[in-house]
Amino acid sequence: MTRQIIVGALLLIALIVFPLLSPWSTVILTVALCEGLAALGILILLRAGQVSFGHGLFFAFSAYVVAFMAAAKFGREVLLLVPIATAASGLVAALVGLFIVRYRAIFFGMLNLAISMVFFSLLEKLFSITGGADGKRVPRPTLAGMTLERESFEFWMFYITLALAVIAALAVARYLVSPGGKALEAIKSNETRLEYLGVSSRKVLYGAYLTSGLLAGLGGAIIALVSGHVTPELAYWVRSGEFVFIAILGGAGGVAGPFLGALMFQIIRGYAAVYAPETWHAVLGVMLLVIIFFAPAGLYGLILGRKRAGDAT
Amino acid sequence: MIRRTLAAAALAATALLALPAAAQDKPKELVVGIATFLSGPASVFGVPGKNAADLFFEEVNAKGGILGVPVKPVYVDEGAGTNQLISEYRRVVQDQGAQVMFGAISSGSCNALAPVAEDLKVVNIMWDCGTQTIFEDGKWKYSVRTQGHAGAEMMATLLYLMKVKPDFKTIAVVNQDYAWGRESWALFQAGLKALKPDVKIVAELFPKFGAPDFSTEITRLSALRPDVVLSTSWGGDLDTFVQQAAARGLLKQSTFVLPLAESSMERLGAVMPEGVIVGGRGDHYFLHPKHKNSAEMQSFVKKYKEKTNVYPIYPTFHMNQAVTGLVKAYEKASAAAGGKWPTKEQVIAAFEGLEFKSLTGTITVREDHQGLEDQLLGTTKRVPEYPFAVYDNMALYPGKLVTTPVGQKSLEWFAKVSQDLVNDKSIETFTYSK
Amino acid sequence: MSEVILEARDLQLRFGGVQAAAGASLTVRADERIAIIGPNGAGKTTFINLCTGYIKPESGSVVFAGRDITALSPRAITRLGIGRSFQIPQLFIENTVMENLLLALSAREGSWSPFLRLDRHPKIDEMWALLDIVGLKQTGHRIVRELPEGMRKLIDIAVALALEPKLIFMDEPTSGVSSHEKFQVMDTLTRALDARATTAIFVEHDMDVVARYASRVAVWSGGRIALEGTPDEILNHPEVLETVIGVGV
Amino acid sequence: MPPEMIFLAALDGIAYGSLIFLVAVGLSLIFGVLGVLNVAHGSFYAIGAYVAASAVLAAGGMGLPTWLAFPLFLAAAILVGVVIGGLVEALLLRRIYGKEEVLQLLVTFAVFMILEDAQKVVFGVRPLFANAPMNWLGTVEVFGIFYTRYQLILIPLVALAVLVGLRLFLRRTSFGRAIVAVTQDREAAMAMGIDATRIYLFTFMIGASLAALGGALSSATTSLTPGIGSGMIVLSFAVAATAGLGRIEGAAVAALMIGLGRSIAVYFAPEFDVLIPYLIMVAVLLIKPEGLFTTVQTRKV
Repeated sequence: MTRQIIVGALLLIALIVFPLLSPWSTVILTVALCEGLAALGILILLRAGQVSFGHGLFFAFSAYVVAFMAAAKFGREVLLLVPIATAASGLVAALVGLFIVRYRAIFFGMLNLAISMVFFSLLEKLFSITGGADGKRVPRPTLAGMTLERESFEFWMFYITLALAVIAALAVARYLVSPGGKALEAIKSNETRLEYLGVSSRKVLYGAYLTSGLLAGLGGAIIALVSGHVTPELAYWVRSGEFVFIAILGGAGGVAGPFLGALMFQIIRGYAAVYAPETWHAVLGVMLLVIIFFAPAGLYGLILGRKRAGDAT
Repeated sequence: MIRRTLAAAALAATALLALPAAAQDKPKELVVGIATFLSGPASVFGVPGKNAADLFFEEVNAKGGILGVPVKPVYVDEGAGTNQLISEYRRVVQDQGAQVMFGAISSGSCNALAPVAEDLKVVNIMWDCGTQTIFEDGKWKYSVRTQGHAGAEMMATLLYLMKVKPDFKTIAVVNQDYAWGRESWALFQAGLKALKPDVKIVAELFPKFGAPDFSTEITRLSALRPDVVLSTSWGGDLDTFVQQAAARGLLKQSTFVLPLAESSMERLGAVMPEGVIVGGRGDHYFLHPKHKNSAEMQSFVKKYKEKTNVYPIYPTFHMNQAVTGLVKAYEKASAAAGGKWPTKEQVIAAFEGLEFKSLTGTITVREDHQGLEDQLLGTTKRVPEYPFAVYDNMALYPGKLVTTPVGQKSLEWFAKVSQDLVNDKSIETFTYSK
Repeated sequence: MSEVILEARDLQLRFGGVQAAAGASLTVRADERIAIIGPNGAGKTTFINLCTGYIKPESGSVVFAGRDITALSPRAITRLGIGRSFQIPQLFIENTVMENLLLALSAREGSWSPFLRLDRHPKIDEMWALLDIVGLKQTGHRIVRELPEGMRKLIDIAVALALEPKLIFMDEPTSGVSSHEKFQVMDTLTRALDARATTAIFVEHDMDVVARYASRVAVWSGGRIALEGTPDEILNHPEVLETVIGVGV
Repeated sequence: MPPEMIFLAALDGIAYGSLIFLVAVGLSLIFGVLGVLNVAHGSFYAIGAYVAASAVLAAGGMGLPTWLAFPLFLAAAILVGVVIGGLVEALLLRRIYGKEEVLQLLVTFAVFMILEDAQKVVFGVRPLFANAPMNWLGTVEVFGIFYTRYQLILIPLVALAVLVGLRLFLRRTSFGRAIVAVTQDREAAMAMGIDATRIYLFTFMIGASLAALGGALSSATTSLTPGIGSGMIVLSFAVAATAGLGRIEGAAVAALMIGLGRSIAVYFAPEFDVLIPYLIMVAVLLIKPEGLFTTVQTRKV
């Protein structure tokens, strides 16, 4: 337990300090935090033994909500856009979750994928509304009423995102040790017994799904703001696969894992983009194999010295 | 704790922001970041673009670089997705210190990168993207385009079709389902309505980008028998479409208008029949009737072929224009600044009104940062010298003639295009010769 | 005589060409401890599965405390007050023993607040007490996966008891327990059941256990009850000796 | 829309559905036996296509007769399936059976990322096609419309042959029956002395070969570009999941549904043709959560 807190705190301090030393990194770090938030959502589902290859749906949905609102006359304010867009993704998760919690394992993963691909296709098809494959520009909104230049906007967005990520991570950590969170592990290990406790595994999973949708939505809303552009690619299945990748890379053992994974992912991708611009996918693929075969508990597990995912709770 | 840290961070950031811009001494090297597709279907343009850039920068450096400063190209993969592209773009500027960026191929990327370039205050050359809206709907101080736009391309295509096949009655369109496919059709359609209001549009098909199969579309077109089939598709999509259409006799049945076919001609080889209207997003063609025998062209085609085993296609010419334009702008800016290394703002200012020779003609960058580029169209012909079709019955449209005037919007300009343009005196015509 | 708590009437079910239930009927009163005996494949576990909603009969009905539960889900039936343990223990094997019990406790109490830590449940002491009754207090912090089968069987029962059911089905509660410990285990279980006034129905192979702890015995054969009666009557019945216990054993 | 147009649309749909079937049935077979959903399946399709196209182009360059393309397709498919498929199974997948499903999925996801780039490095990014086999077979005229014999007759025939061949193989040969036994009850099959390691390896090779065969056949009709695999994988997921994972005949029906649905959509609602596979999948799974052709099994307690 204490080691986890130390890991989390060190990560946090590094994140607080790094942008001050290297201003160009703020956006990349913010992007990493956003992906970390989505991967945190994946982590929750992983606790229940479920994997979604479609969380790009929630990520992209809130990003487009931000894009549409920021382009419209109203809602050009970060403090308004982020909660509204996140809630919108939560609403979608609430709807999709109604039937998706009936499915398990491969079907759970594939249905998520199918639904996100429907959304992806719609974003591409409805050219006149969504801008098609080229996406939509997101004009920079005000932050707490202030119109900021790029650099200070990015600067503040990073720290806001960091604060939100810390809050989200702590809340999720709390949720995972609550009866509902522990019941998720029960879904993974024995759903029959859960039913024979009189507990609806669907309800338990629904709560988790909703939370994970909200987290992905939060990440998507912020990424739309900092990159200033949204494209359907945010909903593509490979992107959703990356969230799972990040969750496993970081390790599903603790809430700091996804953020550790997301940072690592950005670092690898950054280096690969410089040194192997034509084969950076392969570099990531090899990295993923190495993690799965030699450190299944992910980076987080490596740091904590644990061998198996799920040992740390 | 967090609050105090934030306060400290804010102070530090303000300190960073307050740093004065570095004095404009000659740098050791000029880093040029190039956004191009290195993965995904559009790498059929991106990789030739990169290969050409390597060649051109080698040449520039062999001559001592720009104003004596060697140039170092750095590549960014556009295929990684827009959001990733934006952060890579920033990294190249902020971390690797690029002073000039080439961004990009896709119009979507250009739209996304233009505001980023403004924010970063970096010279951004839109080296290949075509959307006309970028300078018509927005003002971008730091971005320029060293080639024509979709409006000029579609106008020239329309004029050429009106010239060689004035009496067609029905048309169908099969475009890729993304901004380029949609926008190019909107423009073409607007002009068509003005020039030939009685033409019937029998089908508007927008198959998915990267579709592997057009059988159903071809069946539909075979049944509808339109006089003209327009497709602004490119790359693998165009190859597949032409191949499947040719196999099923559709190319004989309708006149095909393929404004981007120049980039597919060599690959399509014997599949491409005679009589298809083709273009190459500008006047780019390695067999350009006026420039094919110039020393520069011959040397480029030879070097490019040695390096890649194929003939150069239009993105390589666009890359040439971007590199040449950059060199000329730096020279012009430096001359204006009394021989000193120019600031980015001076370079941008030098671009306005800049005129320079490309491999296939002359490019003029207008005051709105839009390039004027001639447009070459032709009809395919099979000749013994090449195992693929070549242009015949060519028409060269001056950039000024077919480009929407400054301050006007292309869609509106197309809607009032007049018949006179079809046979304007400034249009040169050529037939194929060895 | 106390009131009837469970009544299964003429349950029928075929699967895979086997008549798993062929008119199975049983009436259970609140103060009873019923042992179900019979050869393998007689339909004993199927009967439990039918009564707890795991599978649905083709015809027949199950009435619990005056309510028809035939079509209800295991979840709904559990909530009405029927608990069960399994032939193969069904536990959350990656969790600790205490977490298994606490989840049952949370289910019973409906305590699902995300602000509550499971391991700080206000009624955790009750669970420690329960664990003590089944003699497994020392295993509370162990991960279930690491425990031997016999202990898991008891934990499985403890989890069912944590729900405080009115009626509990136990599928071979002593099957993983060494023979010299069986009586001890059954003694503690019986104490726990008595303390909660829980009705119990258990499948059992050990006739000594049946003789000592059952108030009534039902002999299963071919998907239905072939015989029922007091342990004395049944265990001395010649037919039972032959089919269930095996002559000469 | 006149009725003959529906008929014509159906012809396109059958050709398209047949191709998807070839890829999806391999995915389904692998899942049925190994219990692994192979995300890299689309890469086998793509590599099969590239190898076949390169082989056909090379053969054409040497002046060999065009009909040789057809045995070359088969050879390319088997080569890709056995070599690459075999390596993936033996070196990677074999080490994670019995681990969490998520990890198995991710291993194949990693393989997908690596193969995507490998394919780019080996075959380049230039669109590649080898249409000689398609043109060699010529066209047929139906209601005044020309169809290539290749798409209208050959591909559906190959799909049919694969369907019938797989059925016979699984039911009539001892190896096939061993595969079925593993599909139905892994533990029981192993208890009966079936060598699961060998079954897994061969099944994976067969599945990968089928995907590669689909790719090989498509190489004559379509341009090969980077990324063709990632589109195909989602489509074959949709088919396999609609049918019920592991169902071979079901995959044929689902592939046909998706093929027909798509081509009819091109006529009635061209805006929605890309949505058809997903909509069919979601609709089917809403009604039958385990897929059209799967019966629900309960866990023994």
